Amino acid sequence: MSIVRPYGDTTGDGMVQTSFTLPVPPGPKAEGAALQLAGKMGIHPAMVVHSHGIGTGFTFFVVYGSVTHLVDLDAVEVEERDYPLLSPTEVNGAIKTRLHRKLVVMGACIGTDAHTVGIDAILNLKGFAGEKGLEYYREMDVANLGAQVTVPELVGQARAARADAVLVSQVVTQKDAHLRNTRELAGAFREAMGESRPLLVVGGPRFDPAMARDLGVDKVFGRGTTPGEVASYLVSALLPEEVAA
Amino acid sequence: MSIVRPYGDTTGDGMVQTSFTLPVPPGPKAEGAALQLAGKMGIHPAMVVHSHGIGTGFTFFVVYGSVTHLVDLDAVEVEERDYPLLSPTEVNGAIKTRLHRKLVVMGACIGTDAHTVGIDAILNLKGFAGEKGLEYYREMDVANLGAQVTVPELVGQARAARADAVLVSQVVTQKDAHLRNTRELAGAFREAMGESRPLLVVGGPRFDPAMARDLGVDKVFGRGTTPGEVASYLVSALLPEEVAA
Amino acid sequence: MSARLTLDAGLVTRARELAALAAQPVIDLAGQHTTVSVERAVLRLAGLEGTDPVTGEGEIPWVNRVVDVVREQVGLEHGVALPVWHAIASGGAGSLQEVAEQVGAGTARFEVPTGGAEERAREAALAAVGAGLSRVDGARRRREELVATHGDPPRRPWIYLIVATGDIYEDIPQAQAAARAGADVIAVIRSTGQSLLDYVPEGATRTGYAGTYATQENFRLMRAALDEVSAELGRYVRLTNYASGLCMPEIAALAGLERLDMMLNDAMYGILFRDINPIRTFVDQRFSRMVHARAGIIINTGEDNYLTTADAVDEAHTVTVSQLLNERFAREAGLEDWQLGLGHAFEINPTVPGSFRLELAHAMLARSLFPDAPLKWMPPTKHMTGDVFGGYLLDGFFNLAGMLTDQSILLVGMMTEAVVTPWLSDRDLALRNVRYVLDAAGGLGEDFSPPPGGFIDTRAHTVLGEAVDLLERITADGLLPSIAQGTFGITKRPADRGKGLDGVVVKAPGHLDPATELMEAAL
Amino acid sequence: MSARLTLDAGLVTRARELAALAAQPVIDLAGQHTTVSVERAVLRLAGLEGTDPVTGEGEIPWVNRVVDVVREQVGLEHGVALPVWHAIASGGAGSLQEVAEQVGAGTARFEVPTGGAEERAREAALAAVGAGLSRVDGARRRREELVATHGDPPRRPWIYLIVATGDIYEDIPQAQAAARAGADVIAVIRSTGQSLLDYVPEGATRTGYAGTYATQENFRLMRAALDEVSAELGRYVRLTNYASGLCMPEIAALAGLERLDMMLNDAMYGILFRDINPIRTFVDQRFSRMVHARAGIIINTGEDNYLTTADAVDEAHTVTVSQLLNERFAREAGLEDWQLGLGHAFEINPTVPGSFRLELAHAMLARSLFPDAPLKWMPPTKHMTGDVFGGYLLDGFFNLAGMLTDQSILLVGMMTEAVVTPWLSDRDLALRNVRYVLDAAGGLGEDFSPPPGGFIDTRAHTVLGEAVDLLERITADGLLPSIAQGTFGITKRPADRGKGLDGVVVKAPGHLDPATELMEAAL
Ligand code: B12
Ligand code: B12
Ligand SMILES: Cc1ncc(COP(=O)(O)O)c(C=O)c1O
Ligand SMILES: Cc1ncc(COP(=O)(O)O)c(C=O)c1O
Repeated sequence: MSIVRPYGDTTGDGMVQTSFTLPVPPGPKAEGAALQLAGKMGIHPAMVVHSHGIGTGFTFFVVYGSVTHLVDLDAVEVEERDYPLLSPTEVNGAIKTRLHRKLVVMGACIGTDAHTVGIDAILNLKGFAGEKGLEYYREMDVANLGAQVTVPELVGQARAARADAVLVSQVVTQKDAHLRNTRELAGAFREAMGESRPLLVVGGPRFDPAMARDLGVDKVFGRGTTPGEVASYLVSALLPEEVAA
Repeated sequence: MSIVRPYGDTTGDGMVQTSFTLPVPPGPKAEGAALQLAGKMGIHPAMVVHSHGIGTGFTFFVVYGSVTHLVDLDAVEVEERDYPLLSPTEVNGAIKTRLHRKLVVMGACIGTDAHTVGIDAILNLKGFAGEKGLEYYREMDVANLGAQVTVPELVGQARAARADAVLVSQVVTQKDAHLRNTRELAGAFREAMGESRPLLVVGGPRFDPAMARDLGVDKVFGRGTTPGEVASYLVSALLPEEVAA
Repeated sequence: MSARLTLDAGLVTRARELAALAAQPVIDLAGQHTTVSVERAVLRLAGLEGTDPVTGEGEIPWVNRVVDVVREQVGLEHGVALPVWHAIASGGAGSLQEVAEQVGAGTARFEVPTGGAEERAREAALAAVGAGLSRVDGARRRREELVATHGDPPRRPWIYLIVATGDIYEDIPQAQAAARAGADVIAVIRSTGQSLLDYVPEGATRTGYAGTYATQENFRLMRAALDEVSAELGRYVRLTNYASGLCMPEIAALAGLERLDMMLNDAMYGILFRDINPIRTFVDQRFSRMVHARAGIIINTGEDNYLTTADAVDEAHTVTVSQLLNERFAREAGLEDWQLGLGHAFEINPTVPGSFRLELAHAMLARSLFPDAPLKWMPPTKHMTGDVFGGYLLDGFFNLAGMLTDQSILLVGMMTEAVVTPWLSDRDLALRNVRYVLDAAGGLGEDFSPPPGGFIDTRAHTVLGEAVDLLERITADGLLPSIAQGTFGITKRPADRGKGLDGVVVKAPGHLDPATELMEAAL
Repeated sequence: MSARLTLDAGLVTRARELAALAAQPVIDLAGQHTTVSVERAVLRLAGLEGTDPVTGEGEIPWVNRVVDVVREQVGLEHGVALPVWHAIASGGAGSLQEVAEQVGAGTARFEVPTGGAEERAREAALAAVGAGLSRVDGARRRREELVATHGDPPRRPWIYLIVATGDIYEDIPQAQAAARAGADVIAVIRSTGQSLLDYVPEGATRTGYAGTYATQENFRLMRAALDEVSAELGRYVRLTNYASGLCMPEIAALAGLERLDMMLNDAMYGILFRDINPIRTFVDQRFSRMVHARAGIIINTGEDNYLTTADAVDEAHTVTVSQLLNERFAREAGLEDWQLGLGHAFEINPTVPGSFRLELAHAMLARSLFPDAPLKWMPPTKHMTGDVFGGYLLDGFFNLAGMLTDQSILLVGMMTEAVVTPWLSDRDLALRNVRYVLDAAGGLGEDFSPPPGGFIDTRAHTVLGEAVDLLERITADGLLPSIAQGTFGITKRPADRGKGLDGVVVKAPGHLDPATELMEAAL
């Protein structure tokens, strides 16, 4: 069946939990406002099961109830992995036989973001979730520029190193910093190198993988990405089998 | 200003948290389904910040994001207290001077509901939240029939005692038991006593006080009700000042 | 063991002496009476199943019909066994089933046999009920085998979870999911109305409110589902239900037959929280406990409930008194210490300063007073609110206290306690909570040692002292009058009131209850 | 106190000796260098405020412009003070402000005075900077008065909360709300970019990302708001910011002037987590710590950060080593023990068996090794996930561990750690969490006594032993090479790389830093 609803304790009951703060003092009026919002969210009937004032001008609510919405599974658009997962040996083999030189990969955190643990997880030998990072791949030439690299600096280094792929991490998302920075990245590479720009890959825990086109990059990876996925993607995007055949 | 939005950390940011379970196995498709639902709830952009499988066929999600809805405080309908809060002395005084006999109050839990703590909080001497219960009111004649009283039994007893008001508690709400039972109560009293039926008051933690008319009773009290509120309401509903004047 | 306090031995001895004194008059009373449900349980053990297709929309079990008609025709003072097996032994009916059908058809004529006829009826009844008890014994042996095969949970406390959709077919996958996620014991709560039904519903049911009907078929279906998942997990997952309410003896019998593993079964819960007549309750209690003893079932008593109506600090000693009484009643009925899942609960108002340490004190008192009982510890319910975040935290501290004080069975709290009967996800989150606590803090007992004379030790002794004082008063006043005065759960229940009183019958000399007779003989 | 372990005294002594040995070369290095930021801090203490309205869109402070031009014209080897006050003393400019304006107009001509001119410039510089230090002293006295008037928090640990909207005018009401709800210390986190700015922004700011700019005006506004709420609450609410990044010395000076109460200030954080050049960092460090010592500010060190990049179990000893180094550097700069808010954190993967007991062991080691330091304990961050329920529980256990092990300052964890910078409601819920734990379990220390030789004691000694071993290696290899090898936070930082290196200058003989001179004289 392609239509489902949230499940509390019975199929089809539609039950959800939600919490939020409204900038109104606590009281019956605030509860009414919370119910109004819950109603607009499609929760019907809604129960305000808890509320308490925060300071004098705010009220926090917990609401339970049944949403009237249906979820149509057929309409779900998923960024399904459209490339095969390869082992490190297969990745190395593909690069060797199809490219005949090392694949040059450059990584960085751009903007003022100093969170390197994510990009390190993808690049460093140590890797992530039991998979070795890209530095482990014999046929890759990996440079990790670290954090707080400016976009112009990154473009310059990528050009100098003739990078095949540039991997950028963005973890801070407040005020959509990650989206802004990614767009700036894409624009700068387009402007500086046009068609000959390297493959642009961004990643970070709060990205929606479906946004690549919108952001002007080739691929977006989200939370929990493993190095093997990234390596496999690089092979499929840069060295498609047909080319080698 | 009468238009507000939920508040995360900045005025107008609209941020809310929600969690729910969908009857689909964990994976990208499930996350897509969760995002679809969040979108239908008006959360845009929505982030699935957590998901985990429950058994094989279900996935639990935590979603954060900004709702596009506006809350119009002017449109909030509140069951505002439309009677003055009286002290026990004032209540006793009003009954004495306006009724010239004791006010007869009968309380019970009906149906299969055995939760008496709520009705006891209203009726018993001990009371609730520092306020004494109705038994403390010298001018009231209170009978608490306890739990699991059938509606016919209650009608019979109320008629025999010539109750002025019947107070009924309903705590169990699964499958809307409280609403069904309340409607049955109202119907039975109407049928048995017509216009001369006692004042019907129901209460319980999951009732929406705005539902009285819909349920066919005179008044509905929700979570956190205090005995003083109930006593004050009884005076205003049964012994309005004008009548005495 | 750090979770034990060194209690004042004199006080402990005195407490048990007083409990025995207080219980004795009620035990005597139980011996002098029978009830409709005890009599129906006898027929159930003898194998009578099914409902009268005609009476009451086909919902009334044959056991009810037979007992009612026997009572009408000859009274119940001699029990149902003699008239019924006299009918069979004298050739009036070919089988128990046929007796029932005659009742249905209105052709049954019962009489109380005497002399040789009485002896024959008696033999036949004992044989028939003995066969049922053998099935109970078989179920017990089967449990022992399965535990040997699959193994017990790897650690204490056992994790106990509630399922309560009202629909056995929604309950089953939820129970299996809970077991896979770490539950050691599954309890199927009953529909709100069932405890006051004076019959046990039949068949697989899907229409309970806030709980699922306890029926023999539901027992069977759920036990089979848990056997399946036990094999899958390599850990025997236990099943619990409620031997409580007006049909307590029958449900106990069905639990024994269908291999339930634990049963909620309390000496006073029905009186206090269901307004069931005290004498009816004590009579039904004794029978049901004998069945549980025989079936190797662990009982769970209900002291936790007192703290939902009374204050958990002020009335802590009433829990201790009730545990001592439950222990006495249980031992008298043949239950062994390993079967005494005495109840208590984490119900102190969390805003009381030092509430967590008070909880530890109360939990350690119970642990130290009943060192060999598989204590069952209940989570916060009364002070849970719609603040599900705060509730999740409180449940975590409950889990911690349970682990630190070495409780045996931990009923896992739900963050939505004040909101809804548990959702699938609530149960899953609750199990994650308890898993974190047990994994992260397991072994913390090594570092936990409340000093003699310290806050915890002092508080535990205060409660024990208050319990002894209360027991003195109860032995003086009598247990039934004490219950009438609101001693437990601040709920007053006079002995001559309450539901089900009309089902109580004073036994005549020569009354036969073959089940009790066989069970007592085997003790 | 149960929260103290009896540590092997030999190991403890050896650890401190080694830390002193390891620190000495770096302290010597700090004495031999100055930095642009140290020089700017001198001008700030002397009262130079404001920005050049022309250069860089009006954002560049005068202190930067003056130091840059001095450096261009005469180099910084002698410090900025001699050339600047020579200009004033020799009548080239009427005031410090006028010097700045001449720099702005391009008319300033600096020279390094000698002989009598040098002596006059020196006197003038000492007088001007001395006036600034008197303002710092005044702020310190004012704090002491206010603490005396309003009182300190009624109990330990102090509750420390973060505010970080990016907009000082949203921060203020949120900070006040947090204080009303129980926060004892408010930290305003800085915007992501600030630490790498080589100047301190000016004015009230509303545009930070994931944090609010540290400016003198923002400091002033927030301190005033907290003074207001302190008076309302009858409890002095402390304010914290970050003396960190390329402007560490200047921010320390501003904090001293504006009566901030605590400052994040770590000997190695900038090196490891902002890739700031190690020598720049150690030079800036020493200056900023002297200012903090003078200002009566409690510093908070950043060992917690190591456990976000390195494993909290494997690398626990690196935290201890860093604490010992931070202690040594701090004492050398004149800080007293009550000012050493040494950092550590609850960052063990919660799925590691016994994780909670390991946390207790690490926390007790720190507590026992630094008995008089106001230890600052950081909540779980790395293993927080979007499961906000689980996160809320984990934060509760963090709070419990903090209380049990007698930590001094508790940075309260947020359930949304992995999701967003804290919402108003997150902070409120976090305070409810800590309040529950402190109220409900306060005093539990009485019952908590890890036995000698037990799991906790053994683990603490293991970590201490590993720390001593590592210190042996560091004294052998040198601290700078050890940092280059990735000893801390598994992050490698060579001494000749990193940001801000071009701002480091070797001092010439006769270099004048009037601030350091005055502060050292007063020690
Ligand atoms: C560790 C950490 C730090 C460390 C960083 C150390 C370092 N060298 O990286 C320190 C302590 C220094 C730090 C500092 C700050 N932090 Co921080 N920090 C975290 C923390 C606890 C964990 C992040 C992490 O390491 N995750 C583990 C890695 C493996 O996961 P990941 O990054 O998601 O990466 C995975 C995927 O996303 C993906 N991926 C990521 N990048 C890329 C790139 C490519 C190309 C690909 C293919 C894949 C990929 O693959 C990885 C493996 O699966 C988070 C909270 C949390 N629990 O998430 C906060 C957090 C990220 N920090 C935060 C903030 C605000 C800060 C500060 C700005 C605070 C301040 N104002 O001082 C500072 C300053 C940092 C700065 N200038 O950016 C916020 C961000 C809020 C937001 N959503 O905008 C968070 C969420 C905490 C919070 N709730 O406030 N932080
Ligand atoms: C105490 C309690 C019990 C006690 C009841 C003892 C007794 N004598 O009342 C015991 C242990 C016996 C019990 C049993 C059961 N309980 Co119960 N119980 C609770 C508990 C923990 C607290 C309820 C309470 O006492 N609140 C305190 C009182 C003061 O608050 P209140 O009822 O809201 O009353 C206030 C207002 O609502 C109002 N009010 C209430 N009534 C009235 C009436 C009038 C006229 C007026 C004016 C005002 C008014 O004024 C009161 C004061 O402010 C709640 C969980 C929770 N934390 O809420 C579950 C809960 C109510 N129980 C529940 C269930 C399912 C059961 C059982 C059915 C479980 C089972 N299948 O065995 C049984 C059977 C009971 C039955 N047949 O009804 C569910 C109900 C789920 C739902 N929403 O449908 C809850 C929510 C727990 C859960 N999450 O599963 N329970
Ligand atoms: C001992 C005991 N029996 C029975 C029940 C359940 O009630 P009922 O008899 O209504 O199923 C409880 C409640 O949890 C209980 O504690
Ligand atoms: C010691 C120390 N300094 C500074 C910071 C903040 O970083 P930034 O310098 O980027 O403001 C932290 C992070 O929390 C820290 O621990």
